[in-house]
Amino acid sequence: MSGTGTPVVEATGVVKRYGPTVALADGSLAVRPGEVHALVGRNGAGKSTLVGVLTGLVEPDAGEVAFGGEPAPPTGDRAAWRALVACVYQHPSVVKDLSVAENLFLNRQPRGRFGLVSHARMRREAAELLESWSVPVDPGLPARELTVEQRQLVEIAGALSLGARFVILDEPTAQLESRAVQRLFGRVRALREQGVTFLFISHHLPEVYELCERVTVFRDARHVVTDTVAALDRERLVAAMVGEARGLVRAGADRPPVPDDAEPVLELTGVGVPGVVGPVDLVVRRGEVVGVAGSAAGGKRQLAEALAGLRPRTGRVAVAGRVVRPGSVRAALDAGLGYLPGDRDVDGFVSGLSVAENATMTIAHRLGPGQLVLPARRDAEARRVIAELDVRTTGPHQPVGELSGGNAQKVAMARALAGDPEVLVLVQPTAGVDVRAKESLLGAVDAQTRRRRGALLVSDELEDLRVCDRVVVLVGGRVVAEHPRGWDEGGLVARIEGIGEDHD
Amino acid sequence: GCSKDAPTGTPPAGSGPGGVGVDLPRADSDFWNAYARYVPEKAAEAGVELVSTTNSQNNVQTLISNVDSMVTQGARAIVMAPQDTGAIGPKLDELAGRGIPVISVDTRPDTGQVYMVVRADNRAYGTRACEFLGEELGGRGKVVEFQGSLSSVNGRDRSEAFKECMGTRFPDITVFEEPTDWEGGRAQAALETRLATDPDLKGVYMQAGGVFLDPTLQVLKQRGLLVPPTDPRHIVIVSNDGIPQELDAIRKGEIDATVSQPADDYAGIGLHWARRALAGERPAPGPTDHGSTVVELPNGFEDQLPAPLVTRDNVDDPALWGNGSGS
Amino acid sequence: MTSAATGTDAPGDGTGPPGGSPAGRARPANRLRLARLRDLALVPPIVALLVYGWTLKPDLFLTKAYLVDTVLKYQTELALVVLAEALVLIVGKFDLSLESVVGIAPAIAVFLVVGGADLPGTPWPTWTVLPVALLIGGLVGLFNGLLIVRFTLSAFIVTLAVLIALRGLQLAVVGGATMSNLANRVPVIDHLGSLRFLTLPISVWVVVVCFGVGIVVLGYTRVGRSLYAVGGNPAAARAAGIRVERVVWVTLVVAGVLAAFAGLMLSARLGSVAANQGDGMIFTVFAAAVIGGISLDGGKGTLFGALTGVVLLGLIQNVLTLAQVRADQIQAVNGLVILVALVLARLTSGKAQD
Amino acid sequence: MTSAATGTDAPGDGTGPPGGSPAGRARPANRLRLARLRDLALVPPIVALLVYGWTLKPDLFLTKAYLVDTVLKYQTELALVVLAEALVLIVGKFDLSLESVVGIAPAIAVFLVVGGADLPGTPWPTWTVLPVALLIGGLVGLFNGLLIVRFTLSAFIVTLAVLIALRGLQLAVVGGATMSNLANRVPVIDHLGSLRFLTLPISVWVVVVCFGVGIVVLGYTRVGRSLYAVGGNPAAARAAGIRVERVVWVTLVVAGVLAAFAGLMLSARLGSVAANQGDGMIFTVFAAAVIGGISLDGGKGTLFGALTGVVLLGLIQNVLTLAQVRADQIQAVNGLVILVALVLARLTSGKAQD
Ligand SMILES: Nc1ncnc2c1ncn2[C@@H]1O[C@H](COP(=O)(O)OP(=O)(O)OP(=O)(O)O)[C@@H](O)[C@H]1O
Ligand SMILES: Nc1ncnc2c1ncn2[C@@H]1O[C@H](COP(=O)(O)OP(=O)(O)OP(=O)(O)O)[C@@H](O)[C@H]1O
Ligand SMILES: [Mg+2]
Ligand SMILES: [Mg+2]
Repeated sequence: MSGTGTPVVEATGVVKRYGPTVALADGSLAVRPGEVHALVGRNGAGKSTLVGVLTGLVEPDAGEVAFGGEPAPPTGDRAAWRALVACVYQHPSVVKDLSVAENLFLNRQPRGRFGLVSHARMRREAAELLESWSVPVDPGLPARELTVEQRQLVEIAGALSLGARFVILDEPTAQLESRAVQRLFGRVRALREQGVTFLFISHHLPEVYELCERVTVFRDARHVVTDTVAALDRERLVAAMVGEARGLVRAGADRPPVPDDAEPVLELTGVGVPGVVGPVDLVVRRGEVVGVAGSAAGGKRQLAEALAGLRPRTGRVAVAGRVVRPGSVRAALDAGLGYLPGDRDVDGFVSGLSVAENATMTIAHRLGPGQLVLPARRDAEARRVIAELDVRTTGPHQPVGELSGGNAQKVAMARALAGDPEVLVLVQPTAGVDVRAKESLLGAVDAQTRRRRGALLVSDELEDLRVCDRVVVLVGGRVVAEHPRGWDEGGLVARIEGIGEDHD
Repeated sequence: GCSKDAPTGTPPAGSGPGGVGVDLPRADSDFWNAYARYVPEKAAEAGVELVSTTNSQNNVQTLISNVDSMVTQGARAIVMAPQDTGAIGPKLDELAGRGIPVISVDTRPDTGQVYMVVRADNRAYGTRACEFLGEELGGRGKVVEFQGSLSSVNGRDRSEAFKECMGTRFPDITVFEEPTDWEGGRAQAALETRLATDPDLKGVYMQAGGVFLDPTLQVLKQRGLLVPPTDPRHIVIVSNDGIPQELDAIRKGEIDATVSQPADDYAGIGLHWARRALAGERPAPGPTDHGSTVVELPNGFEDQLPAPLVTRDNVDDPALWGNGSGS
Repeated sequence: MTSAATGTDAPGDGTGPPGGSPAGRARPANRLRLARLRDLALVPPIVALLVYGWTLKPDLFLTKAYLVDTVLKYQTELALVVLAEALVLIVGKFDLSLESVVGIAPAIAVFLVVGGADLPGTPWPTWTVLPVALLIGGLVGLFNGLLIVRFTLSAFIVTLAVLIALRGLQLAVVGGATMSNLANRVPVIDHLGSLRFLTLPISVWVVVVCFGVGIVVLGYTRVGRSLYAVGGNPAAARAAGIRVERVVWVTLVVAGVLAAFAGLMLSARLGSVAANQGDGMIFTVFAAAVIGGISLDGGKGTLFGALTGVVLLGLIQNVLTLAQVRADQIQAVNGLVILVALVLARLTSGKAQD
Repeated sequence: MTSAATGTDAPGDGTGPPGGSPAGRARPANRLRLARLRDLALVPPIVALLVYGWTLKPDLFLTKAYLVDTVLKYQTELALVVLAEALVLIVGKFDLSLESVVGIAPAIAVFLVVGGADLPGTPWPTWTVLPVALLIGGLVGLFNGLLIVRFTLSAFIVTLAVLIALRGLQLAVVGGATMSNLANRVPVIDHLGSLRFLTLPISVWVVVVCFGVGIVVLGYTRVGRSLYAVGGNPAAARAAGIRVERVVWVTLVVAGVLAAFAGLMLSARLGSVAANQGDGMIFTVFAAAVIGGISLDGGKGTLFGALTGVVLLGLIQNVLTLAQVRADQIQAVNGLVILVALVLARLTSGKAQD
């Protein structure tokens, strides 16, 4: 159904440097009218930079952008850009203290009498817009109170409501659960029927095959190939992204079975999070990865946060037999619990501090005698994890804020692993992470848990859950099902969506 | 519709002589604190009723609203010490229009009707300090002057008079003017710099003893310059205020002189005029019963108090307020 | 006004899809109450002060004449500068130099009019006082904007340096001597200082009008709303097509103009321009704005809240004077009362202040 | 120290759309150089001032005696308060009350020693001056921490209110009368004010030691690094097991103690405690810290940078005095020089200051 003829947007030879960094060396892309075009590439390949160029926020050092054959508007003319292209950016771009309604209509608030902004009308229109998107959010809420999912849906709804005929979605699905993803895809398809063109960026290759007609691959800041998805099977697509023919190893495919007599390393007895979860009983044994699935309202994330000591909880938690005092991160860490937060932009790292510093933040006490932290030791430790997790960085001294999303995620993972924990609690470990990085992250989880450790892996992504030895499903704060390794996708999804009372 | 601002608050009622409201200009200096202590004492002596005592903390806006508040509380005469002599004018005229006499202590308002100004001339302070220094130094040498805040009238008067006197009478004396904003620390740094660049410095005029005395002595002590007047390295120091610490320092020979600013007289004579004003008397130019002279101003009268120069010779004079029991 | 400014007002009817998640759908009524509460957080302490003042002077305190002429009239210039600072804070910046504008703008404008300057054409006609003062305020804002927006320097330090420089300049202009007796020499100043309209002083009307306009603009125009967006998340604002730099720049200029107007009003009330006019005012300005709910992080707070902050501080001063608190204790008590007001506001609104 | 600095020169804008954030795949050598540059940004203006001072007094200016006794000695208290404020700013908070601690801590401690108090046991032995002053500083920090950490009130406004209250308290304690002639009455004060060690005044040594310890602690210890983490992203710091509240609280207490020490040194130098000791100092403190590269947003800057800020301001003052700039112009020139230094620092480091 994708048309041919003049591309909706065409970028040729776009170059963008940031100081010594070349973010884009040769960014070229042509999107045909009416298609959904995928843009893939490893973390840091320059995708988001190109998005910046295509939306007029980044001025390229060289190269051209044309919309429908016409040269792009001047950088200053935001109105013209916004009429041409709508975008959901990779990083959250809501104003947290403004209401959802106002975020949806930022700088284009509906006006009423005397040309003044009509808040009533704005709320009404926002409610209609949100309803048409089935986003169950009160338009009067301040945006800071939204969950990640809600926030993203609001951003998507807002961007699409601008009426542009060309829409860019930069990793819209990275943090969405599967039903939300399906809703999004349904919406995209419907708009495509109406002739809207999409550029879709994702590290979820199955999504690319599901939704898109054509795909462009970037590697090392350059355009590598553009072709139809049919012509580029998964192997070749990955090879194009990674730059070598080696196929991907499926992490965890050959995990040995957990012996029945393996010692429990994490025991939950009657654990509850007031108002959200509980009571939950669960045991993770040494050498075992237990997945936790469930919808956003199921409480899986809150459970993980409570285990990490970030939320108050009830019940008994023991790590390797030692009872952990609730409500204290330090106690959890000291007991041997490594934690990877679910939203790296919030509490995953300190963006101004270096990779080394972030990666070793939980083990600062081991980096020197007494209270001292020896930079040499810290850097050595950091170099080790950079190599181990394949973090793409200039070195241990680069601030994490400068890393691409996926690489920042690896740093957060390094922090979780740093204390040599008995058990890992990981929330959405591969959100926004490229295919190779996902392999290395999941590979790390797999490798780290083969012998002594256990892991609790909280995720919406089936691919992540594949690594697990068993998966429990949390609905309404309770464990409703348990699937041993080799679960069948349909069954698990049915359970997650489950039983009609899934939402709230 | 529009109207011109009218006096507000209750007009003075005619019952009895009524009380006096006193506004203190600031609470952070030794001199004004001594003054504050003298006020109730002298009020009792003069037999006037104190309606209220407020403090305007060196802020003319606070002063104005304090005055409003005191009038509301029944003050029939006001004693104030407006540190901003320009800004108080309109308020004075308003008070005069309502028949409330104002005694201005220490400063002479630029405009606005006053019943009486009670002050020792700040220009005279500067001139006296200059004369003393000039004579002690024999008309030549280098002198540092610690000026107060440039936005303070009194400081400015002292600076101008000092400069004028030095320029006309002792042209061979070099004066380094150091603005200090009444901060001891800045005076110290300035003095230290001058002692380094001009080791032959012979004299210091500090415009406020309360602020500059200790810091100056500290520097001199550390540099070994705190020597008796007989020593050729001695630096002649003239201070201003007449607080007890200065008198002590004079006795010890650490400084040479100070111009005594009479805190007790400011309070006593200020309230004296307040009583006369309440009694309905009109002042007249000429000598007074307390050894001073009243002169007529365009906007009122001024009682010019003497400002004695205190040196080693008269430092033990019991008439000096700094030797009194008040502090 | 309240709901508009906080943006957290919710519709009373259930327009959302059926079965929305409870997390997202806090009950509208509650939310509404909370938003209003935050704006009205200072009302209880204000009422308490009014009652206390009334017990001190039952016959007098609660009369219009007293409240207007001894409380409000003295807060008008502060209110205007707080308005200016609130705008700057909401847009996510900082302006310390406003206190120096309060001094320098009327100083130069009056200087040009009453003579002493060597400039061609001086002394200028007296009517120029108003436009020249406002122009100077605007120019200072423009200069701040140049350094903050163009050179991307820290607003705090830029305006601190400008503050120091302008204070110095003012000393040089006024020459240490207060320019006085202006009411008789400059009619504009006389009018501004003493005219009344419907029994209220002009300056009170100026504040009412400025805050009224400010509340409408901030709450109900796109430009006004964009201040919140820029202060809250400049990147998102830019992506939404808001010209972030321009908004910041214009806000700084408007703030300068407002501060200049405040300075002129102050000079009019005092009938003079002192060498230290405005000196030390900025602490009070920040105290009023922040107590009134304006966040230093940008993007938060309402002008109405800021106004309650001004009224609260004014009342505290007045009541402490009335209560004859000793001069050397009045400041300590003042600070304590501010702390208590703060804790009260915190308890009432039930939210962390930031 | 380099590594400390490297960790802190991020653009700090990780959340905007991609266009908003600068990137780095920079070579390590470059990064290192950049980090150093940022720390050394004030060296060119400092050198310029030294050269200018030397041209004014070629025989004198660059001698050790001159630099130590007329420049550095007068910056020691400022330096200590800047150190305190830098710690607070790095941990992401704000402390205005430090300037009042500079006054109140020595005021109370001296008051208890030289008598006048009605407390049992007074006058206390003179050696108590030092511990009591430091204790008072710590208590003020503790109280600030209570309101900021426990009640989650805004640090700016809490410390502003505490500042006002303490200034008032100081007036009440000192009673307006300067406590004077201390050098002869309190040996501790005399020693602090006049002893020398290896030809340098004790106060200079105190600053050297405090900064030395501070640089080591901030750069190379767990606690020190956690200050940056807490200031940079408290949520992430908490998730990494750092006790955020405790770190903030301890920092506030340490800052109070440092400010109290600075106050005692100031009293020692002046030989007295004035009723307004410390008054107005906080502006200079912030100017020095921010010019020196400490960010008001938290998590950024080094103590070495802050120290260069102090030295720069001290040199400006001194050189202006030497150059005999006219009294009414000295302030204006001062502000201008600060602005120029700022722009220079900006150009040298090549990055937006924030
Ligand atoms: N504002 C910036 N300043 C400096 N470097 C930048 C900036 N933005 C991007 N870069 C650099 O440009 C390169 C490309 O970044 P870009 O964001 O386009 O990658 P990406 O393909 O979107 O990666 P990911 O999949 O991780 O989101 C990266 O190396 C990044 O470090
Ligand atoms: N502020 C910055 N400063 C320096 N480099 C940056 C900055 N932001 C991003 N980069 C670089 O740009 C590259 C891409 O960053 P970006 O976050 O856009 O990646 P992305 O394509 O969205 O990746 P992911 O899929 O991991 O989220 C990274 O290599 C990163 O190092
Ligand atoms: Mg990207
Ligand atoms: Mg990404």
